[in-house]
Amino acid sequence: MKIRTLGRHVREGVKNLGRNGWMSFASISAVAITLLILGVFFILAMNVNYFAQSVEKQVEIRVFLDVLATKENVQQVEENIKAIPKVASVTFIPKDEGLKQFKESLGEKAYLFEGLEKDNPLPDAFVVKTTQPQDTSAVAAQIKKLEFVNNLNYGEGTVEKLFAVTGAVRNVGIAFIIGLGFTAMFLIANTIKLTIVARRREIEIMKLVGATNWFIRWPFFVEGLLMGIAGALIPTIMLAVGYYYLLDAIHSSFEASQLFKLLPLFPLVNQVALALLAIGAFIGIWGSLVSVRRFLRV
Amino acid sequence: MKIRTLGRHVREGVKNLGRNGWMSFASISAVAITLLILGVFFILAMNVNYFAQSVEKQVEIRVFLDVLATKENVQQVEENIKAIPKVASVTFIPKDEGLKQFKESLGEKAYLFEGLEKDNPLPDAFVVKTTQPQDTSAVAAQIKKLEFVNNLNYGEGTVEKLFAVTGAVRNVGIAFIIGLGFTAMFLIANTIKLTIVARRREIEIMKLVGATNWFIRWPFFVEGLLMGIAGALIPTIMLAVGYYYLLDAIHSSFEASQLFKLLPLFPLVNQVALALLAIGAFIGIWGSLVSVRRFLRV
Amino acid sequence: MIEMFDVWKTYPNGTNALKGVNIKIEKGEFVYVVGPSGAGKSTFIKLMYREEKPTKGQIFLGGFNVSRIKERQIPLVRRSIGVVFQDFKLLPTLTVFENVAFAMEVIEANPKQIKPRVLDVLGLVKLKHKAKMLPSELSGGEQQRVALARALVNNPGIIIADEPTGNLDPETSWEIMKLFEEINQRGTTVVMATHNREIVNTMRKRVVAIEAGTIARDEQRGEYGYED
Amino acid sequence: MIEMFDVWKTYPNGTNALKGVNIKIEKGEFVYVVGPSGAGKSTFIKLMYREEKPTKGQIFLGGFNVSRIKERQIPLVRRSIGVVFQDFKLLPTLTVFENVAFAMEVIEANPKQIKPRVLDVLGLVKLKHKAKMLPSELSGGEQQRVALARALVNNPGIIIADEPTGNLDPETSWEIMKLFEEINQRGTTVVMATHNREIVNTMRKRVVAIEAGTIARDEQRGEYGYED
Ligand SMILES: Nc1ncnc2c1ncn2[C@@H]1O[C@H](COP(=O)(O)OP(=O)(O)OP(=O)(O)O)[C@@H](O)[C@H]1O
Ligand SMILES: Nc1ncnc2c1ncn2[C@@H]1O[C@H](COP(=O)(O)OP(=O)(O)OP(=O)(O)O)[C@@H](O)[C@H]1O
Ligand SMILES: [Mg+2]
Ligand SMILES: [Mg+2]
Repeated sequence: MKIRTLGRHVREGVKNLGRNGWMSFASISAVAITLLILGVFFILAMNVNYFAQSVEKQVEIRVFLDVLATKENVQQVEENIKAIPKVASVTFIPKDEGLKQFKESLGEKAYLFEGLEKDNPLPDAFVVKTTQPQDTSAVAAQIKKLEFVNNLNYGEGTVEKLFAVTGAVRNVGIAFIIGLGFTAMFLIANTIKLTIVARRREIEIMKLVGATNWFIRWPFFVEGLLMGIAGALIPTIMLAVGYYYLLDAIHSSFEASQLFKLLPLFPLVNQVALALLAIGAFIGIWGSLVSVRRFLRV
Repeated sequence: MKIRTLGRHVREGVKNLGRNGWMSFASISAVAITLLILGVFFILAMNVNYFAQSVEKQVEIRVFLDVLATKENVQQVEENIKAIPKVASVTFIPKDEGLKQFKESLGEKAYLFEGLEKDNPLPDAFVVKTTQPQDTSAVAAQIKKLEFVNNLNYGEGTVEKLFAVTGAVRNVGIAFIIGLGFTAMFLIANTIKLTIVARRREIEIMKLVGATNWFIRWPFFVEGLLMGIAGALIPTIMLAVGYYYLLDAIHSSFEASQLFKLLPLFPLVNQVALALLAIGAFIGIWGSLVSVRRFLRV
Repeated sequence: MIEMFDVWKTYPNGTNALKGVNIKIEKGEFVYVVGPSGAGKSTFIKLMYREEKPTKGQIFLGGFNVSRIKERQIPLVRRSIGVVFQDFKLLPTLTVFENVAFAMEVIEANPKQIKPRVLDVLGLVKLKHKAKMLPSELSGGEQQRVALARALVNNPGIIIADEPTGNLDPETSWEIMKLFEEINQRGTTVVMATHNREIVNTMRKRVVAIEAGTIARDEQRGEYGYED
Repeated sequence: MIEMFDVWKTYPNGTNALKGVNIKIEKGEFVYVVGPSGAGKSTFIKLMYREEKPTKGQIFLGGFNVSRIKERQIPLVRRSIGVVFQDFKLLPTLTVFENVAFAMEVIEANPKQIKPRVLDVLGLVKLKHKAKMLPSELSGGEQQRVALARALVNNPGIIIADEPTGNLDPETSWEIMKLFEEINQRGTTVVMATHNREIVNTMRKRVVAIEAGTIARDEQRGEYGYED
């Protein structure tokens, strides 16, 4: 193919969008709507994942020390804990601080334990965080073996449940996004096919006039690419603007901003834009080429 | 129109599905895929709502009585509480039972309060449930005013947050379902339009041969209806079978069945079937009629 | 039967296809419409069955004022006319039989009468053996004859044919012309655009010559004219 | 130039369109293909540019064995032929100019030469003034002339025309025929299916008569035949 022919194909692809105006419009809007749905769920899934992560990050191990442990012993324990792989941070909680925190956690019921300060039953403690929340129980088992560690608490049972739930939510989310991605692809390819079937006669005529398969394919390729990109740009812009205003609305209300911690605009919007444009362009091209092929056997 | 002509139109509509075989197939599968997505999210939303409800149902008011209250006083308080509108149930918790429950709620930390049984600091209490979880704080305020009620606890602050979250989740779910419903409608109508645009020449010819608008519309009406119904039946069956196996899988694993409490197969499947068939049939008809209209002006 | 008063037709793209046409065609007449390519013959014909609307002027056909008619009444006009279109206009997904039967279904004819009548007419155009084929499986001339059969099937009072022999060999053309003559003898008005000099000069009828959008000649028992 | 050896064509629906055709057409010949409607003329022609594949037999055209050719080479065969299709086959979304230019773009002609050449050819068929219109805005005869212009534009070595004057008035038909004659005189092979007795009998050339799928007659400087 000569270079100038490539130019002709690009021009022709662009013109065809106009020549089949109504069809192009129908196709592009179908692509846009489909990708909009995909984008919304992509953003939703990313935020659910973010939320699950932030919940998981709250998991910590509370290590209660022997009441008889001396200052040196305590330091020794701290170093021992730090030496365990996958431990991210170790914070010392003196027993007075521990009681305060405990009463805070009881909320209104705290008054029931008013007199406890005089004879604090709590020992000194460490709060340990792991690099990966999922490592918690493994690390806890190792800490338990250390000297001067009397007891520890990381919500055994509850934490495993939590990870089961967040893991399941994540898997369901991924399954949904993949499923949606495929159905979106199917719907887009299907729409493009329908517009091309309506032009089967034209493809046949072109072949009868002596056009090679590639000569026919190229403008459809360009057309499909443009439809895909146009159909992806619309929802990308809508999602970016919509998400911006959503964040804005949430941040402007103190209550809502406490309840819903959402991902910031960037890089989320970039990721969405990339995903949608890639899918749009790919399916636009693929859909046209595959459908054209059916009618090239003339 | 004569009755026998109606028969002709129905026959013709059915035949047209075959005559435009490939197009019908493309249309029906697009309808099916779109409604499948809608159905999946419908089921998801119903289950999320169900989960939110079950969490909300756990909200209860714990009413602590004055330590000095006599048996008669206690009975009096119970009757007074029962007299408050929107109270669903009142359960008496003697102080020993109360301490047991409290220690259970502490889990591993319970050992810190070993000696407490000897000198139980807890008073007798009532657990009050309201008919609507959202009424909790209003009811609580009324109970607080009663005689011999020393204090009460229903997670003030937390409960309001919970309702804000479940409310938000519910609203987002409804918004999603409505949004998805409309986009599904748009996509289906769009696909049907594309198949009909490909037949615009035929519609023009029919008009030139002397057919009235309704004579042309009827077979399209039947065709649209059949496409819509066929396109709705496929996802309905897929969802029913899929959900059945999902429930089965969850019930067969003890862990999963503890974590995920899903709605039973019925009446959920019936609701989904009804919704999808209604949408499919309605949009099938509407999509064809609207698209045909564009080409009737000949 | 058919009357036009100062009829003008300008297409949306600006082409002036007809410029002030006046004509009166009586019931039972047989009229050839002749003229060079692009003169306006098809436009003249399309105005009668309201495929096109005149830009100016009045057209009467049967009892209808075709130029002022209500949308709802257009099908009634079209049913009173049998049209053979220049480009056939067969329904591509229907068989030959179904295409012809369609014209009868449109007027809600008794279903029992449809089958024998359609086969009858297909016999007249010698296509009974192709009844079950699709238009795409026919030769050009065969398609043209199906279009003719469809125009005849309802025994309309007026037959309008746009070059009904353009794709036919002379022998078949003559058979078709004899068919037209026969139908005309039974009282049907026939308006036929044609380029076939042989037919026009042999089977003498009224000749309306259209040139550049105006009626240049209108003769009873006329000739094709335009000798080279 | 074109040779067929025992060529049979049975369509998928069972129609036997050609039954053992043998023919040899030399370079620079002018051949009329005549015969009744449905005889197999279009099929005969479609086999040459490979719109249809023969069921049996060999076809040679230029240097190609058209009946055994590879998929990839079909465009090459078609480019060496200019075809006027019986149903025109114009691209509906392209203007007259673009339709004709398309045939030149296909062979990747120099873009600078396309415009003057297309306007030239449109001039030959007297349609320069309709260059910017869509096929749907043309009369039947005008569409046919666009199809002709497209077939001529690349100066192919062979012109195959399926009833190129079917929708044209006698005068325009004669102009077109003179064009064919001229092109033929310059060495182009012309194969033309036609129903036009006047033309065949006046402009005497080789006549191949096809009847019911076989060559019934093959005469140099022949007549149309089939007197009625
Ligand atoms: N739909 C249309 N839009 C614009 N112009 C048109 C349209 N149809 C026809 N014309 C133009 O109107 C003029 C008359 O066309 P018409 O089809 O009536 O010619 P005709 O006499 O039937 O020719 P032919 O013998 O070639 O069929 C021509 O110049 C043609 O180009
Ligand atoms: N695609 C097809 N499928 C099946 N049968 C066909 C097809 N095309 C043509 N035929 C049949 O083959 C026979 C020859 O057709 P062909 O088109 O070659 O005739 P023709 O000589 O060109 O006739 P005409 O003068 O009417 O154009 C006819 O009986 C026709 O019905
Ligand atoms: Mg015409
Ligand atoms: Mg033919």
